Order: sequence, then structure tokens, then C-alpha cells
Amino acid sequence: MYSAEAAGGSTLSFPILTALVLVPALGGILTILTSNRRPESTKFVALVASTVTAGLSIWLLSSFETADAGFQFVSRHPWIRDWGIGWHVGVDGISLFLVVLTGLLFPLVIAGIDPHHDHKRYLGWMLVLEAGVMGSFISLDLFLFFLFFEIVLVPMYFLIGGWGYDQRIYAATKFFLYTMFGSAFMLVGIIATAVLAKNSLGYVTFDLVELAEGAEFAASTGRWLFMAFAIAFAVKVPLFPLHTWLPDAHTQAPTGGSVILAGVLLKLGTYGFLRFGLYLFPEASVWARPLFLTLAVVGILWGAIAATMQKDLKRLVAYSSVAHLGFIILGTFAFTSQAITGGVMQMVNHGISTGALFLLVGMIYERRQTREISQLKGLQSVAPIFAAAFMIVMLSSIGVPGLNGFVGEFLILIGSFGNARWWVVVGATGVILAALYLLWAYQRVFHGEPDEENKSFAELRPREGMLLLAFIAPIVFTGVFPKPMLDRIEPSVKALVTHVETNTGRTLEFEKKEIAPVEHSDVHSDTEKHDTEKSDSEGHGG
Amino acid sequence: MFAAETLAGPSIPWFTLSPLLALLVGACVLMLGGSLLPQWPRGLYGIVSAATAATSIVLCFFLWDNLTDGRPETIIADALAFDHFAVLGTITICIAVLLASLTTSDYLVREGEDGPELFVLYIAAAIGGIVMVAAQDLIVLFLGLETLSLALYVLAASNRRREESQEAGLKYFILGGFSSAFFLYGIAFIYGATKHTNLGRIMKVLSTEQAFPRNDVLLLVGVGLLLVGLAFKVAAVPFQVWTPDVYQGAPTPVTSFMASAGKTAAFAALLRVSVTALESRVDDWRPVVWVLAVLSLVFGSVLAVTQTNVKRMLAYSSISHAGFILLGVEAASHTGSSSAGDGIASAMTYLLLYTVLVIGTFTIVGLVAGKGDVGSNLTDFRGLGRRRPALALALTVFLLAQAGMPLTSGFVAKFGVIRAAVETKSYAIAIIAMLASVIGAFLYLRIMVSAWMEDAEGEDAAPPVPFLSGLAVTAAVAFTLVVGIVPGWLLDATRQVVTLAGR
Amino acid sequence: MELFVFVCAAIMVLVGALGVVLRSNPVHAALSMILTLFGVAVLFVAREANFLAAVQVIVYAGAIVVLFLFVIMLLGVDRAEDLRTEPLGNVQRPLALVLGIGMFALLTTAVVRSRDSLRFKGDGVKTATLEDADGNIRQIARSIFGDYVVAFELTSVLLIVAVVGTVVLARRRKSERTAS
Amino acid sequence: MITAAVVPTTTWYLVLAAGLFAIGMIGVLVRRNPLIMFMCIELMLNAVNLTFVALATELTDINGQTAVFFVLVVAAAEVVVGLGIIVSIMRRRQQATADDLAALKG
Amino acid sequence: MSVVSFLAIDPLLEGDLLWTPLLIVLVKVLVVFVVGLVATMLMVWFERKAIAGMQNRIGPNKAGPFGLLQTLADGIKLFFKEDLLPERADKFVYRLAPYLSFVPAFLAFAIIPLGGDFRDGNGGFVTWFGETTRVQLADPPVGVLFALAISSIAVYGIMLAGWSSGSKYPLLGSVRASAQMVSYEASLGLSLAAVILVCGTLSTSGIVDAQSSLGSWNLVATGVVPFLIFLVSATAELNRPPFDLVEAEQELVGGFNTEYSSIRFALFFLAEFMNTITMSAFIVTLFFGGPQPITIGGTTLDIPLIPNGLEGTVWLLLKVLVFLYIYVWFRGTLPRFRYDQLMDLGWKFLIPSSLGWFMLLAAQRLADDRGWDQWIVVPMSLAVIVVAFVMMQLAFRASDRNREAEGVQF
Repeated sequence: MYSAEAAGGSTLSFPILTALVLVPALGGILTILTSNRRPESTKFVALVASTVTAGLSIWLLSSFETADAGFQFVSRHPWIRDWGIGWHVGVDGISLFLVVLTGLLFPLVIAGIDPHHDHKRYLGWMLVLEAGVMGSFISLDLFLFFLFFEIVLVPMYFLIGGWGYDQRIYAATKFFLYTMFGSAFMLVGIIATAVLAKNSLGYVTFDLVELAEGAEFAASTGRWLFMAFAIAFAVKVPLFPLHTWLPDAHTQAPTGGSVILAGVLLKLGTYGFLRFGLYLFPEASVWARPLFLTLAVVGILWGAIAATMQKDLKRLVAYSSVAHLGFIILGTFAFTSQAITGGVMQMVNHGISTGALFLLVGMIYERRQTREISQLKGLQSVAPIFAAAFMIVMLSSIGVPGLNGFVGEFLILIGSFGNARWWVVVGATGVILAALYLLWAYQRVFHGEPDEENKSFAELRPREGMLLLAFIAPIVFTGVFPKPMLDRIEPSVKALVTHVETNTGRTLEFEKKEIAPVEHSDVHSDTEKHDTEKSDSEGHGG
Repeated sequence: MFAAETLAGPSIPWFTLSPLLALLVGACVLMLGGSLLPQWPRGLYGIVSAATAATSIVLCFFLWDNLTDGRPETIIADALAFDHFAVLGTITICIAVLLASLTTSDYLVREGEDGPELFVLYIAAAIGGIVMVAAQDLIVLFLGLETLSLALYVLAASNRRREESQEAGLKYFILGGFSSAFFLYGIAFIYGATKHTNLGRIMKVLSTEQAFPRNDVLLLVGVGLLLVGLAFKVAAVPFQVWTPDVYQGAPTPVTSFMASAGKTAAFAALLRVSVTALESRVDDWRPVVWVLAVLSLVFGSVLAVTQTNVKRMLAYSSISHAGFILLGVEAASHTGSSSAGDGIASAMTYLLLYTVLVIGTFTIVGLVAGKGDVGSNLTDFRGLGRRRPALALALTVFLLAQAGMPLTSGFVAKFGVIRAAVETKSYAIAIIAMLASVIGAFLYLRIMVSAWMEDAEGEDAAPPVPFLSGLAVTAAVAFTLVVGIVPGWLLDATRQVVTLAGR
Repeated sequence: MELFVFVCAAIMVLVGALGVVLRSNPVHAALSMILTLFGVAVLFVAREANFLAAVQVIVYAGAIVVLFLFVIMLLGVDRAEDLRTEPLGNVQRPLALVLGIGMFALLTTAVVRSRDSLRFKGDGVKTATLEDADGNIRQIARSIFGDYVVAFELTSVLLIVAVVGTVVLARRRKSERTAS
Repeated sequence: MITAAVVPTTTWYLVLAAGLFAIGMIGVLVRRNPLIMFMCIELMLNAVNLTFVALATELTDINGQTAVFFVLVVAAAEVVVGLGIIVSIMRRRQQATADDLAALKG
Repeated sequence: MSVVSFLAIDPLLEGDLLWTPLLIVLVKVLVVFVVGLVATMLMVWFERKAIAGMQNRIGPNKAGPFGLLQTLADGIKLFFKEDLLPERADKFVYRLAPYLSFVPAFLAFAIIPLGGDFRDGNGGFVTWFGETTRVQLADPPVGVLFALAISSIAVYGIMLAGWSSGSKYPLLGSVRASAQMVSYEASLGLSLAAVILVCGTLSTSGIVDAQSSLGSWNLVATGVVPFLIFLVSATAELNRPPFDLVEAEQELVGGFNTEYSSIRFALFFLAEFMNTITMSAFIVTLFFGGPQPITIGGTTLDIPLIPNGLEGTVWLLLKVLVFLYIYVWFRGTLPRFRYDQLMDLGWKFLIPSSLGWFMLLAAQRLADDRGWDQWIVVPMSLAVIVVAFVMMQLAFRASDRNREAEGVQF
């Protein structure tokens, strides 16, 4: 299937992926070097760097071979020979849109959101963050991935801690430590993977493709390793019960930070599950499936219920994120190509719609200096366009047909209904709850008579409008016409599912009539279920 | 009544000793110059000292190349080992001298003092440390240890205006002497059990002895005492009690030297002794190292978090780092497996990288603390990012590196030891180490938060960073980043330290 | 005779050592230490280490304890401390005692258990004889300048450290004097 | 004269040394006068010396005695430095005990 | 057995203990002790008499012939005086101190070869009552070191006496004295090292044995320098004039023994004079061939009528007398040093010089062994010494300047 030789259906002579990392990184350094006295030059440099990156990602999208399931634009160079580590990057259908999303989101955030102070450092960190995120999505080397995965922490930490709200340092530290806690396990897992793979490969390598295709682990070893990775990703996603950092981080982060955090950072976790969980440890991920499906469903419900109870609008959106990401995990661990495709779609969709929601909440805060739902009232009458924009984005988030959220969620639910029926049934209530809490929030904020303070709520400015348009356009476009996206995602996902199937020797796909896979794992043995519960409780303990 | 027999001493390979001799010459120049010429230009002592260390490093590179062709060997009646391990250790210690000299020079200016004594002590300590790194004989090792320790005691107590400094010296001295006694008793027992103090011969005796039923009590108690002594020196929990006080009380450049050169020497000695002489008894001492490593990792990190003084924090963090290095030692103990060498290599690499890191960090702490090392509380770091952005940035790099962030040397170091541990299937300890580093990360974050995100009450005009300290910090930052980004060359090189002489 | 010497010396050693620990007056403690040192020197002689016995007396009794006494007298810390009021805490003293006894038990077990396993033999230690009174010294010299020449040379560095260190610690500038 | 039936063996010496070492150790732990603590450390070193000498005879190997020689040198150097530190600190404050040294907490 | 061998390598004590040899040993002990006491008594008389002569006085002349019994009379008087114990004294140490001072003085005498026949490779053995022995109380294999060890113990007597008196002046006096003794012990030891280097043995009888002719006297063999240094250091070690700052009456009342009276005072007094005699004998042993007769070019000056066994004792006595006279002479003629001058002399001159000379001798010795060209070795070593000396002087000057400029205390 995937193999290093076959990879690279589309070959550009230009190392576009490398450029995608280097351009923002260099941009960040340049930004720092600009003069303090001329803030506009700083912003100019940052904008140029991020726009160039965006351009590059568009170019990437346009030259992507649609039908090719393998990695494209692959570039491989040895780096630390001693440890078998190389610069190995490439994209396939799964990562393509995340890269594009990253490329497009950053210029919007940089252009549209004002950090209020210390522009230079803010922009510098932003660009470094972009480089880190890009790197994570395109890495095909475990070490490289870990590297970018960790690097992302630093700028995000500083962004939250430096430009956030009152509790920013607490939130930033919590964010940092949670993620690092996960990475600790992942690092050990990565090293162990490479070291243990030596037995079957004969040499030490951290190359994802080589490991996934060539290495064989004993079942129990594979499961341990998978769990090590899974903890890191579960924190990042965040999966219940490791999600507690997210509301704090989101709420306290500056608007730009929240948008990026929701838009792309969380996807590192879900993407990681696909790329490094399923691909690398198919057997173990099938084994752990019930656990993650359960956690996903619990997350959906928990997020939804918690969102319902929030008084802070931003916190509400943050909890809705938890719920949405639960869906993505649900899709991922359904192991049907439909559901995974839906999951990938949903990653992008969530990035756009929740990003936009945070943007809007940020705008409200700019105007009112509060995010308390109870303080806001009747905004619709003072700012109808603003309310309309909010409505569209919110509906997308709920998953109303015709908007992008629907496509992803629908695919996930349909795709996993076949082999994860009961989880889906429970999870689907999350959709209803989402409608409930979002609409309720909308009602409280926008309907009614504005009181004294809300009377002066300013209408959307043209610049803000342009910015929001950039979000709403893809929301509508994808909702109406998702095919180009699906075409590009599906081959890779199918290949992945096949990979899992061949490696586990089980058929997961196209058994929608029966709940066979579930039974499959039920039949498999009682002890195994036992194991699941055990590791479940261990997961809690950790 | 002349003695009829003349004494034929062992032959001495002068070139092999050249790094040591260079240091010796440097120390003599400083002492003689200092006493003959009353008025040297300020800072010259530090430069001479740094130049001495640099010379030594250059000579080490020559030796390294020589060794690449030849095989490691033991020299001067098998008392010293000449192998890559020793040369790397020498380089590490000389780097410590080099950087610490530069910063001490500014420190002296800050304190309104002058004189070559501190530099002489640095160099003498380095000689002791280098001998420890290369010692192939327990007695030689002990003397090296004492040379190093005595110099460090004095250095710690060298600021006579600050009572804390002298208390630090006294505490360090009493506990150091105490641990030396244990160390020495251990040597005596090992000598009793094997009739040798030479590592190579001990190894031979112990490995040939396995055939008949053996009575190891004396040997094992001896090894235990030896480990206690060394654990004191490397500040592994539960023998760490002196560390926070001494690190906090000692003049900051001295602290940095202590944390770098002192640790390097003690760890190198620990590695060499345990892996060479006690190779056939790995099963007996490995658990001890394991426990020490775990305790150091956990307690070092946890206690660090509760501190409010940055020097104390870093002291505890150095205990945690010691735990990491012990991880490498533990990995090296799996002598049967093919990857035992990774333990040695990774521990030595860790020491090299940590040396640069910790000196860089402490230099900045010293600059912030100002005259008399008064301002080393966490609150004194507030607003550093505004007052001295460059310094704060450098501090951030160091702290991130200490936390083990990728693209810094700290990551390479941690990755190395974790990898070594994983290769020897010590998963539990690897995970504990990583979790400890998470707790440790919190500590570094606290400092960074103070530096970047909190503002000082009174905005005082920051005095400019003195040139030599600036140079040292810049070099350290550059090294940290370069190694972090392209570690290949270093790893290629350090892989060679695996072959120990006489093993 | 051997037994007699050993017992006498052992009593000297132990009484002296206990004196160091228990006597409240530092000067008396120092004197007790001399007793121990002499006992050890006698034991050295009993074990054929004549040279070391002499060096032990010269270095320890002649220099080290004298320095101790100097310091005690110069600092005027020669008054007796009340041992009971030493701020020890309630736990520390018994704890230390337990630790010490434990250590003693451990060490004793080690040496007793392994009394028959000291079977590696060397080339022999020369004792002083009528024909060759300096045999022991020659042998030590050969060892020092042969196997341990590195250690010997290192002692020079050690002593330099000691000297320079003392200068660092003792030298006072005018500014400090006025300051303190 | 006395025809000694019992001849002290090496083990006697070693046990005596162990006792000396333990006493020294207890001394370091219970006493709070730095001078006395330091003396106790010297006692411990003496115990080691005794061990070395006893073993040297038992093993008929001169190197044990050589080791003692070096230990003596080290002890001397240690005393010089240690007393230097003690003097420099006590010159400030008479009658300092290890517990009074509390400017550094811990 | 080994303990015995330390005290005296003596054929007498090899093997089973028999009565005759034991008696001989006991007699030796007794003789040495009595001779020591009597010699001290005579020494005191001699000193007083000689100084009186130098000062144009008569000196003691009442008690006994030529006042010979004066010391005895003084001793008896002191013995019957009241023994005072200062209230603030540390009683135990106060009582102990005189003995700590007195005993080493006699112990050191034990290792000095007092006679015997060293001619014709006899090695100083004599045969009495069918037993072969040395005319020497004990000959430990590390004899010279033993002497050093004893002399280093002698410090305690003075030090503790001053301290235990519980009074400031004795304390100052004793600190001064012991500092002085410790300082000069270094140069003493270093010049001794030269002798050991040349003789290749640590045993005193061995050293005497090596000085069979005038040319091989260590005075010559080591060059005169070590002897001079030794003489000066020994004088300081003895706290005798011109280095008698301990008893600098103007400053310290009576020095370390101010508070002592009666028999304890007598013990100090005795120890001091005994030490003088011991030291003189030691100098003779080390540098002047001890009991060896003077031999020039193979011709031995033989004292007629006296058997060879006793002749050594006579030679020793004669040589010792010379030094005793020198000490008295010092006392009679030299003014006292100032304390800083004393320390300067010791640390800045004697120690470096003795060290330098020792190195020179060692280089010489090495050159001999390896067959190097003396014409290169000697100038080179001299050059090194000169350079070192010049550098040292520069350093002293620099430190003086520093002291003035910065107010450095040391």
C-alpha cells in the first residue's frame, strides 16, 4: 500500500512542504528583528510571511493528485543518522486539508485580530506557531512529528500567557503541563517503537512509513505503545477525562489564540490518532476501539451538558468543542472509510466554524468587555448583520444541512452506525444537545430588548465583515458542494482502512448489516474486554 | 649507604597528558603573574584562565583524533585511562572552566574584587575533575575527587562579604568530608576484597572469580559505601541535602561551575568505576542506581516547584537532572545487552550539554541578581522581558532546553538517555523520568512567567550586560540551539566514548 | 604481647573517639582525638607499618590537631558547651545513634563474614629487619613512585588548592575590615 | 613471659576500625559544633586508615599502606581548607553552631 | 614482636625473651634517664657559668665545688614550694601539660646513638656479657621520623600549658611559641630530608654509620647549608635565644608558664634544658658523625687508653659540648628577634632555602644515578634556584606593595 517508492504521485521539483514550514519560521524570526519604532513594518512582514504560506498551501491544494491515496510531495533527507531520524515530510488526503486550513487561517488571524500590545512578539510567536503546526501535519517521521508537536506548545504558551485574560497564566501553565504530560508518554512510546522495531526491521529508524509497513510488534507490545501515543493525543484532542485544560485555555486565550487553538491545534490530536494510532498500530487501535468510542461518546455528552450550564459565552463555545471533537474520535474509531472521511471533514469544519465562533465572541468582548451571557441582551436589534453572521456560524456548528457541519457529522454518524451502533445512538443525542445549548445561548444574547449597556453595541465593521466572510464562504461552499473535498480525502482514508484490515485480518468495512465488528471484539475473548476495562481505569488514573 | 637499586618509574606519555599540563601551566601563570605583577588590567585573569581552558580543549581535539586511529589505553602504570570517554569528559570540564571564567571575571568586577585565586581554584578543580574522569585507580580517583571538592568548598565560601556564601562553604565542606569518608571506606573494602585499587585489575579479579563459590559481602558493602560517596557528590536523592543550600549560598558563577564540572566529574567516575571495575556485579548495583535515579527524578522535580528562590529552584532541578543522568548510568549497567554503551554515551552527552546549559542559566541568574547575589528571588525576575529582552530571551532558551524542549540541546540530551533506557527495556524508569520532566517544566515555566508576563514594581534602569558574560551567554545559547537543531555530529562523536580503556 | 598491645591501643582508640563525641569542651575533644591518633599509630606499628605510624603522628598529632587547637584558641570557642542544650531536636540524637549502630553492625558483619575470603595475596609487606631497616619505607616509596605516581603528583595540585584556598578565605581587604 | 595464646587477627582490627568509623559517624550526626563535627570526620578517616593497614598486612600487599599515605595528605589538606572556612565564618559570629547557620533555610 | 621491632631493632630482643638481654635493656633505660637528668643539671650550671663569664660575672659558686650543685639546690627548693592552681585553670590539662613537655624531651634522647664502635664496618655494635647490642636505647627503623614526631608532640606541652592556665598572657605566649615551633618544624624537616637523601636511611645509627670519615660527614656531604638551616631552626624549635619570644618578659610576663610554680615549673625548666641537650646530640648525630671518631684521609684520631667501645661516647660528648657551648654563646650575644622578623625568617627564607637546597641535592643525586653531565646539571639547577629566588623576592615586594595599597591584612 503506502510505500516510500510508490509515494509522491504528484511531484513538484519545488520542496513545497519544506517551504511551508520554513516560510513562517523565517517570517517569525524576521518579525522579531524588525524595528520597534515601526510597528507597521512588523505587521507587514508577518502578513507577507503568512500570506506566502497561504499561497503555497493553495498551490499545494491545486497540484494535489486527487485519486492518489499515497503521500505526495514527499521530501526525505537524513538528519540525525545515528538515531535513524530524517526530515521526511509528505501529505495525503488526510493531512491535505488540515495543511490548507492552517495556511489560510493564520493570515486571517494575523490580519484581522489586534493583540493590543507587544505586536512584535505576538506576531513572532504566531508565525512560529504556524511553522510548528504545519510541521506536525506534514511530518512522516515520528521524531520529527514529536518535535513539532512539542514546539507548538511554546508559542501557544506565550500567546495565552502573554496576551490572554485575567487567569491567563494559570490557563497557559495548565495547557502546557497537560500537553507535556501527554508528550512524556508519547516520547517514551516513540523511542520504544523505534527501538523495538529494530527486531523486525534490523535497523533503528523513526520513519513512519517504514515502521508502519515493515515493523511487527507482539500484540501486547503494540498495545502498550499505542496507549503511550494515545495518551498524548487524547490530551491534545482533548478526550474526556483529560479535557479540563481546554475550557480554561480557550477562555483565557486572546481571541487569535482561541481561533488557532480551536481551528488547528486540537486537530493535532485527532490527526495524530489517524496517522500514528491507526496507521502505526492497527491491531492495537482495533483492540482499544471500545474504550475510545466510549470516551468519545462520554465526551460528546459531557461537553454538551457542560456547555449548557456555562455562563460565559466563550466557555460555552469551548465546551462545544469538546463535544465536536468527540464526534471526530467517534468517527475515527468506527473504522469505516465513511466515518473516517467524515471525521477528517469534521476536523476542517470544526476548525472553520468554531474558529469563527471564537472570533465572534472575541468581537463581542471587544465591544462589551464582558462575555457573560447574562450581561448581554438583545444584540440582534442593535447589530442585525452581526447577529446574522453569528447565526450562520452557529448553525454550521450545530450541523444544519446545507452548511459544512452537517456533511461531517452526517458522514460520521452514518459511517459508524454499522459497527458502533449503540455508541452512535447515544452520541447522536449530542447533536440535539448542541442545537439546544447554542440556540438557547443565541436566544439569550441576541433576542429581547437591549438594556442600557447593550444599546451602544456597534455593528459589524467592514474589516470585520471581510474577515467573517472568509470564514462563512467555505462554510457554505462545503455544505453545498463537499465533493471536491471528499474526493481528495477518501482515497487516503480507504487506503488507511485497508491497511488496518490487512494488518488485523478483520473486515471492518461494509458490514453494516450486522454489528459484527462489535461482536467480533466481543467474541474475541472475555479477557480482552477485561483488558480494555483495565486500561480504561488506568487511563483515568493517569 | 646509597641505595643500590635505582627506581625506574613508569613511562609518561607527555602528549596524552597535555590538556592537564596546559591547565597546570595556566594555573602557574595565574599564580605567579598574580603575585609578581601587582596590578593586572581588570578581567585579564579571567581571560587567561579562559584561554588556558581553550588551549586544553584544542589539545583535546588533537587527542581525540589520535584516538580515532589508535585504541584506548591505560597510561602511567595503568593509573589513568586514555580513551574517548576521558577526552570527552575533559572537554566538558574545560568548557565549564572556560565559561565560568568569563562570567566570574564580571562577577569579580561587580563585587569590586580582583585577583587570580578564584581562577586558580577553577583550574585546580578542573584538574581534579579531569583526573576523576580518567582515573583508572580508586586512589587516584579519590585524590581527584578531593582536589575537586576542596576547590569547590573554597569557591563556595569565597565571597567573604556574604554570610550565606560562607555558610554554604561550611555546609558543603562538612557534608562533603563526611561523604568522602564513606567513599574512602568503600575503597578500603573493595581493596580488601580484591587486593587491588586499580579498576582494570579489580575487574579481572572479579570476573575470573566467578567460577568458585564467592563471598561478596565485603565487596558489596564496599561498593555500597562507594556509591554513597559518589551519590553525595552528584547530589542524588537521598544524599542531596547539601545541594539547595550550597547552590543558593555560593557565588552564582561558582554555583554554575559546581553544577557543571562537579557533576560531570562525579558522574564520569561513577560510570567508569561501575562499568569497568564492577562489570561482573552489575546485578548488584543496578537496583541501587535505579532507586537513586527514581528518587532524584521525583523529589528533585517536586521539591523544585515549591521554591521561591531561583537559585534554589535550579539546585533542585539539578537534582532532577542528576536523576536523568543516572538513567543513563542505569542503562549502562545492562552490560550484557548490545545497547549498554548507549547508556554511557548518552550520560556523557547529557553532561556536556547540561554543562553549557546550566552555566548559561546561572550566568543570567547572576546578572539579574546583581551585586552580592541578592536578587535571586523569583520576584526579582519580574519584568525582565521588558527591561532586558535579549537576556530574557536567552534565559528562555536555556530554561526551555532544561525542560527538554525540542530544537534545543536539552531535548537531545533527554532523548538520548530516555532512548538508552528504553533500549534496555527500562520502560518504567523512562516514563517516570518523562513525568518528572513535566513537573520540572512547570518550574521553568514559573521563571519564564516571571520574566515575561509579570511586571516589576519599580522600573529600574538595567545596567548593561558586561561583555564577557554576554559573550559566554551568547556562546552558550548558540551551542544550545546548534546542538538542538543539528545534533548529528555530536552524537556521531559521542558514540565513540563507549569503548572504555582497560575494559 | 601482641594481644596486650592490641587491647591497650584499642582502648586508647575507642576512649579517645568517645571523648571526641562526648566531651563538651572542644579542647578536651581535641585531646581525646590525640589519644585516638596515638592508638591508631600504635596499631599501625603492630601491623608493621612503621613509616605510616611515624607519619601519622607527625601529620595528625603534629599538624592537624595543632591547627585545631590554634583555631579553637584563636576563636575563643574553648568554653564548654552544654551538650544537653544543643539544639538537636528530639529525634535526631536517637536516630543518629540507631544509624551509627546500624552502620557498625553492617560493617562488622561485612568484615566478619568475609574473614576467610581475603585470599588474594600480594608480594608481601617487608617488615623492618636488622639487615634492612628501611625495607618498609623503600617498598612504600616504590609503590608511591611506581603504581601511584599519578596520585602522588596529584597531591601537589591538592596542596596548591589548599594553599590558594586558605589565601582566599583568610585574606581581608581594608574595605572589608571597615565594613564588618 | 606471656605466652600469648590469643593473637589478634585482622578481623579484630577491622572490627575496631568499624567501631571507630561508627563513632565518628554518630559524632558528625549528633554534634553541632562544626569543629567537633570536623574532628569526627577525621576519626572516620582514621578508621579507614586502620582498615587499610590491617588489610595490607593480611593481603601482604604494600599498596594498602600507600593508600594510607595519600589519605594522610588529603586529611591534611582538608583540615587546612576546612579550618579556613570555619575561621572565616566564626570570625563573624562567635559560637556559631551548625544550627545557627540558618541564613539559608533548610 | 613487631612492636618491639619498632622500638629497637636489636638482636637482643629477637627471639625468646631472656633475662640477660632484658636486664641490659633496663640498665640502658636507667642510664639514659639518669644521665639525662644529671646532664641537664650540669647544663644549667654550665650555661649560667659560661654566660657569667661572658658578662664578666662569676656566676654560681656557692653550692658545691664551682657552684656545681646550684641547680640541685634550686630543684629542691622548687620541689618544696607550694603548688598553685589558678582558679580559672582547666585542672586536668593544667596538670597534664608539664608532663607532655617533659616526656618527649627524654623520649627523643632514646634514639640517639650514644656510643659504640662504628669503625671497620662494625655498625656500632658492642658486645657486653656475651650479648651484642648498640649503645643506644632504641633504634627504630624510622628513627629520624620518630624524632620529628616527638618534637611535634612537644608543642602540646607548651600550647596546653598556656591555654589551661586560664589567663591571657600565658595563652598568647603559648600560641606564639607553638606557632613558632610549627613553622620552624617545616624547615627543620626539610633540612633533615637532605640528610636522609644523602644517607639513604632513616635510622639514626644508619646515618651515623654512613659518616665514617670527615669527608663523608653530612656537614660536608650535604653542603653546609642544611646544617646551618638546621641549626637555626633547631634554635627556634627550642625557643632559645635569639628566638625566645615565648618568654619575652616585657610583653608576656613570663610566657606560657607564667602561672606555673613549684615542681611543675621545674618540669618545664628541665624539659627546656633537656631539649637543648637532645637537640645538640641530634645535630651531632645528623651532621657530625655522632660517636664516630674524626677520620681524615684514612687516619683515625684514636684517643689512647679508652677502649673502642667507650671511645664513641667520648667523641659524642666532645662534639655535643661544642654545640652546647654554641647555644650558650647565642644566648650570651644575640639580641632577641621581633615576632614578624621571626616568622619572615622562617617562612620566607629558611623554608625556601632548605627546599631549594634539597632540590639541588636531589638533582645531583639523579644526575649521579643516570650518569648525566655534572657540568650541565649543576649550572642548570643553580639557574633554576636563582630564578626561583628572584621571583620570590619580586613576589614579596609585590605583596608588600599590595599590603600598603589595598590594606590587605595578610
